[in-house]
Amino acid sequence: MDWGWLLPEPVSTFGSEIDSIYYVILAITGVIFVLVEVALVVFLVKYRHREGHRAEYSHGNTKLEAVWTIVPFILVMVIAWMSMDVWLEAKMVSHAPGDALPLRVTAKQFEWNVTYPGPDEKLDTADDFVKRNQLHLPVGRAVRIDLASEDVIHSFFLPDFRVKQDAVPGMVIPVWFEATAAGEYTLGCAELCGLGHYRMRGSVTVHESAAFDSWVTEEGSEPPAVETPTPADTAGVDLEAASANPAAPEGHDHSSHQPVSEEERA
Amino acid sequence: MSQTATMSASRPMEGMKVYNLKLGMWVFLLSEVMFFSSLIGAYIILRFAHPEHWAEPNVVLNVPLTGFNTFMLICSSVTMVKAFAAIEHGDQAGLKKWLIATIILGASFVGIQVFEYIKLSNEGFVPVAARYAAEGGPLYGSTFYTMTGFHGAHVTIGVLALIFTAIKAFKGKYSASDYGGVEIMGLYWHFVDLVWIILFTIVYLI
Amino acid sequence: MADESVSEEAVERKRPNYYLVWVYLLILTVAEVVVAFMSNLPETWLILLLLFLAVWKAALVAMYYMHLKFEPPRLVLMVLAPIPFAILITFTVVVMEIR
Amino acid sequence: MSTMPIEVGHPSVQHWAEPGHADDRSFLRKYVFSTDHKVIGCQFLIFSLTFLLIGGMLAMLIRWQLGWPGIAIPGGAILGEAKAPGGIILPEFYNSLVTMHGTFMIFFAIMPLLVGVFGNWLIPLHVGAADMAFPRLNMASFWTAVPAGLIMIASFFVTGGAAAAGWTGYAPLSANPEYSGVYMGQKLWCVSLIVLGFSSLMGAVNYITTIVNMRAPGMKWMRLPLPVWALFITAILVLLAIPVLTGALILLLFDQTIGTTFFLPKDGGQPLMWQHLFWYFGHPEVYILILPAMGITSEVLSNGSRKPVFGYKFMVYAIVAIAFLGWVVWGHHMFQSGMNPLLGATFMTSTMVIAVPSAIKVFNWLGTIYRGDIHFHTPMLNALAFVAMFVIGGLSGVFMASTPVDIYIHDTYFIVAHIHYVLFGGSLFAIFAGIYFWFPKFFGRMLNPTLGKIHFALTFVFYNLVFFPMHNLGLNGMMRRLYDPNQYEYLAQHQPMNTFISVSALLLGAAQLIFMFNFLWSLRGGKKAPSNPWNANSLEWTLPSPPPHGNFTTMPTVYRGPYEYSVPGREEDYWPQNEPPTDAGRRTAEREGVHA
Ligand code: HEA
Ligand code: HEA
Ligand code: CUA
Ligand SMILES: [Cu+2]
Repeated sequence: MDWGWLLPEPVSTFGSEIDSIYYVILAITGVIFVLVEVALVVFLVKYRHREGHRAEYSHGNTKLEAVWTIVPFILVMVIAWMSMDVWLEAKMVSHAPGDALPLRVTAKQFEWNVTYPGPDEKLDTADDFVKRNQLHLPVGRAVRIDLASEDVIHSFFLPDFRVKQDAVPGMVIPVWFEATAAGEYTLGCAELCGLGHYRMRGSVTVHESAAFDSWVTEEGSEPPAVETPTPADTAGVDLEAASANPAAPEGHDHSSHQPVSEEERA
Repeated sequence: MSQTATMSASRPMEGMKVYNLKLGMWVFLLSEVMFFSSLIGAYIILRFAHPEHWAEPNVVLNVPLTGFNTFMLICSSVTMVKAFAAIEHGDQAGLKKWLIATIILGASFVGIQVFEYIKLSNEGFVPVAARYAAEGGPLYGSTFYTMTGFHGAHVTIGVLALIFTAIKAFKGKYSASDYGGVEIMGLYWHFVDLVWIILFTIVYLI
Repeated sequence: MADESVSEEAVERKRPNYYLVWVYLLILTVAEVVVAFMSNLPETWLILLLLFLAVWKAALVAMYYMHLKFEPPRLVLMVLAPIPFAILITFTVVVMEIR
Repeated sequence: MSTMPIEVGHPSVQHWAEPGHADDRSFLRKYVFSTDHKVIGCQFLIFSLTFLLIGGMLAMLIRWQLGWPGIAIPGGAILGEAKAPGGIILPEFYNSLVTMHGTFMIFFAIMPLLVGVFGNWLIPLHVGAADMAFPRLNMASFWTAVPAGLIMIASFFVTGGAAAAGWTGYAPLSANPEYSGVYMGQKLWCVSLIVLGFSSLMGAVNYITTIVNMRAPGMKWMRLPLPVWALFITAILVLLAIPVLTGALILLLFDQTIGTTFFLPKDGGQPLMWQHLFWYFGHPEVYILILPAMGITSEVLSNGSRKPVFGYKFMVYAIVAIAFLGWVVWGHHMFQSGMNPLLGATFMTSTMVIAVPSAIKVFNWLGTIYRGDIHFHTPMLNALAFVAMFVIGGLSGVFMASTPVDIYIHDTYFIVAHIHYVLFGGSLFAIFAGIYFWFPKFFGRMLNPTLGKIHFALTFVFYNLVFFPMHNLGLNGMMRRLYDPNQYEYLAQHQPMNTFISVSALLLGAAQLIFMFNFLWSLRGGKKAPSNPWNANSLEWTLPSPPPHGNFTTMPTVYRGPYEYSVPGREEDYWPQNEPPTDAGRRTAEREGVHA
């Protein structure tokens, strides 16, 4: 069982900055927490009722009030001030490098459709191709994602990259980040979006840049733009869904008007 | 905060310096302000986001008709306040007269609004997106009916309350020393008028 | 805050000329319609002007028909207090639009 | 005796019960359709404890699914095929469970407990009034809440099940049944909350009028017991926040029923508009859920440590500050919603500032027990737990207030931990404190102190075992409202922790049975309560337990603040607010500069 308060290893450029703020806050609040709770316990023991002992008659102390108004104020302002830059860097695409790779991610119950620009690195051109629940990225190069949703609100969550952004129907929200380490990671949905919310997840593969280019060329070359999920994918989903819940099919029936859940079951 | 000051205190604290009923009504009206604000807020958000859904004033909506309706509601405010002025000086006859007048004016406001609704919906101006057929877009219809509808509901409730007040008036329940019922009725009624003044402007004229 | 020396008996309350207020309201209403249709102001100014007229009318009703003008100041204060919140929620649009 | 010295127009008379006047109301008038604020308070108590119980049971189901995913609940088959075939919870039912758990707990348990119960019990007695300003409105308020509750419960039994879009009911999921598979349930959810809104509104109007206009002679604002101050500010929040929710719910209801598109992007609707309207209400709401709890805590801490509340004035200012700052922070729930990042930054700053008045309160509580003469009676224990736990919940709030950190922990179990540290560790502990403290006054019997202490100890321990690890789960990236974490490899490894939490949760739930037993048994079997079991100062303790209909036989006069404990020169360590100062008393008072 993991009682740790450390965050998992970050693998994006601003990931570590976010974490450092987290650790600062952890330190500040940790100290405050200990001080308050210790004081509480000490007082309880020290001033517990004893015969003949009488409480001090006091209505307060304005100096103290001033102190514990100002000190916390300064502390929180420091926290806010530190957070500001990192926040804007992480959320404003204007901070994304110019050469960022454009992608389009469209969420729908209960899947992530990723549109890749293909070799020409331009979206909405002939060589674009779409993959379902698979996000492939080059390492060391920023990606700029146009995030959209077809039905309800989903949330594009990449834990290891410290990226989270709701995908809102009717809006196209820009998201950017830069992977710093090749490997396999997870893409999850963090906003309740219906009965399949819990299994609306995809895989993230960060390639070395050369490997990524070759992956793009080979994927781009094969005809069917919208490709059917790889066996691994669906198998994964169904087995686990089933194991989690044998009765799922019946259960899902009355909501089978949902194109996606049919597809999931197919 | 000296001892003696409090020792001499034999009466309740002053509070708001107005009697409970009136204070209560005012407090209630404040929450009504927030309710209509939320609807108006939604309206403004949607209109800013999709101006193309709205038609020019007086193209879909019939401003002259509603203008006349506004006129009647304002008149009903005068009659209401006259009813209050009457009982404030113990004039029972005046109270009854002016209450009846207010009821008639209020009722006809509702009547005209119903007529307007029927007319508009026949012209395809409906709250339902799927069946919206008039100029502009569905948001125009749905916001219009929501806002005017809830105001209309308030007027209707007001008329019923007025009838109730009138009955009490005819039973001679009010007097120069006990006119609270009439006064808070008035407060509610004027508030409804006030809301309409705002709605008329932003829904019909802007 | 509360001072104890307030007399029991009713304070005789001043009343406005209700008909005069009525006339005011009608004039303003007509003015609104005229402005809305017969003026060629730029849109924003038109809207601002109309809103101003509307608020003016509302204020008249509140002050004279609802007698706020003659109520104890503390009641007036209480009534005005939530207006900022009302404006805040009414103009969440600002919140939503600047992006 | 008129409470309206200034103005004629309406003789709003308070009826002071004449001495020895026999209460000749029929049973129905006395206990069912009573207009007596004390009875209505008790009705609200039964009402909301029932919903607390239901909400707790739903929580147990949630925990079962998370602790043992896909394992049949023993005897769970009774839930029916559509919800849990063979006792195995379905995803759609899980979503309903979470939604209804949140809804019940927030709207039908904690809110009525704090506002409905303590508002009714305490306000008239604390300000020295015969009853509420509008007793009949008060009765209506309760009898409007009941149908709301019944509608909400009924929604479990309609086809498609209960609402499943989270207690925040985010559109479009909540707006279009096609998306959620919930048809009637979501509509009933809206209707029920709209109806409940009216109930709260009537309450608020009553509270504000009563507190402003009906304070007994000498009960100056700065002599009001802190629970009354808290309830006053809370009532203002209710008054101004609830109508916004009502407005939003009505628009949502139209989207669901007649086919408008306020929140549906096709035909121009704005999904984010729901979030703005909801949270504009929602954040004041969470302070509605904590301020009265803070008031109760101050009262009990001061009594338990036989010491005046430290910095009374600042406590009051802090309450006001929290309430009013609460209006300008709603965006902190929407940092990741696609709202303009620059706004996020603004909302972060305003949110951070709220830590300051909260700090004032926490430190003043510490100041109150400092150099006190602390008696660990059951109410005191729970009040102390409030302080200890609220600090944790509050501090975790600061993590989320920091926008970059929130990117990672938003919609994870870190939030769930926060929710429960402030709402259970905060509000609920204070509520327990309040119930243990005032139960004797209103039921005329003491709750059993031994059972009380056992209940406290078990609750405190298991509560922390349940909710503290949720921080860690959140930091490992476990999302909220997740039917089966094992879907994610990186979460599957934390299953042992989830199972551990679930075991603790079941024990926590079981521990509540002690309270339930103590409560129900003491109603008849508890030992008779004296009029002032805790040697407290405020006016209600000068009356017999339970106080007669009409409370005071003559209007009381108040000479001092409610927290004059351990005043030097008095043999008792308490000083009732309405006890006329003896000459000796007054002399010492002047010498010691007592703020009488
Ligand atoms: C009783 C209810 C209650 C209370 C009192 C609070 C109090 C606070 N809450 Fe909480 N909150 C909720 C109930 C509550 N909250 C709920 C239910 C949700 C989830 C809604 C949902 O379902 O999505 C939520 C969610 C929530 C979010 C959104 C998280 C997300 O979804 O991403 C945020 C973000 O800022 C937040 C912040 C805060 C802050 C800063 C406070 C502050 O008021 C806390 C202030 C207190 C302290 C800071 C501790 C005491 C102070 C000191 C010891 C002094 C020293 C401290 C410092 C110097 C830092 N809360
Ligand atoms: C005050 C509010 C409150 C309280 C007390 C609780 C109590 C509990 N809650 Fe929670 N919870 C919320 C408010 C609350 N909750 C909210 C707002 C959410 C978010 C919902 C959403 O995401 O939409 C949430 C979500 C939530 C989740 C997250 C679900 C998810 O995201 O997937 C979980 C998971 O473990 C959980 C568990 C529990 C548990 C185990 C308890 C236990 O403490 C329960 C223990 C049992 C009781 C407290 C009942 C005791 C009964 C009595 C004492 C009455 C006695 C009766 C008489 C005397 C007649 N709750
Ligand atoms: Cu998509 Cu949750
Ligand atoms: Cu909040």
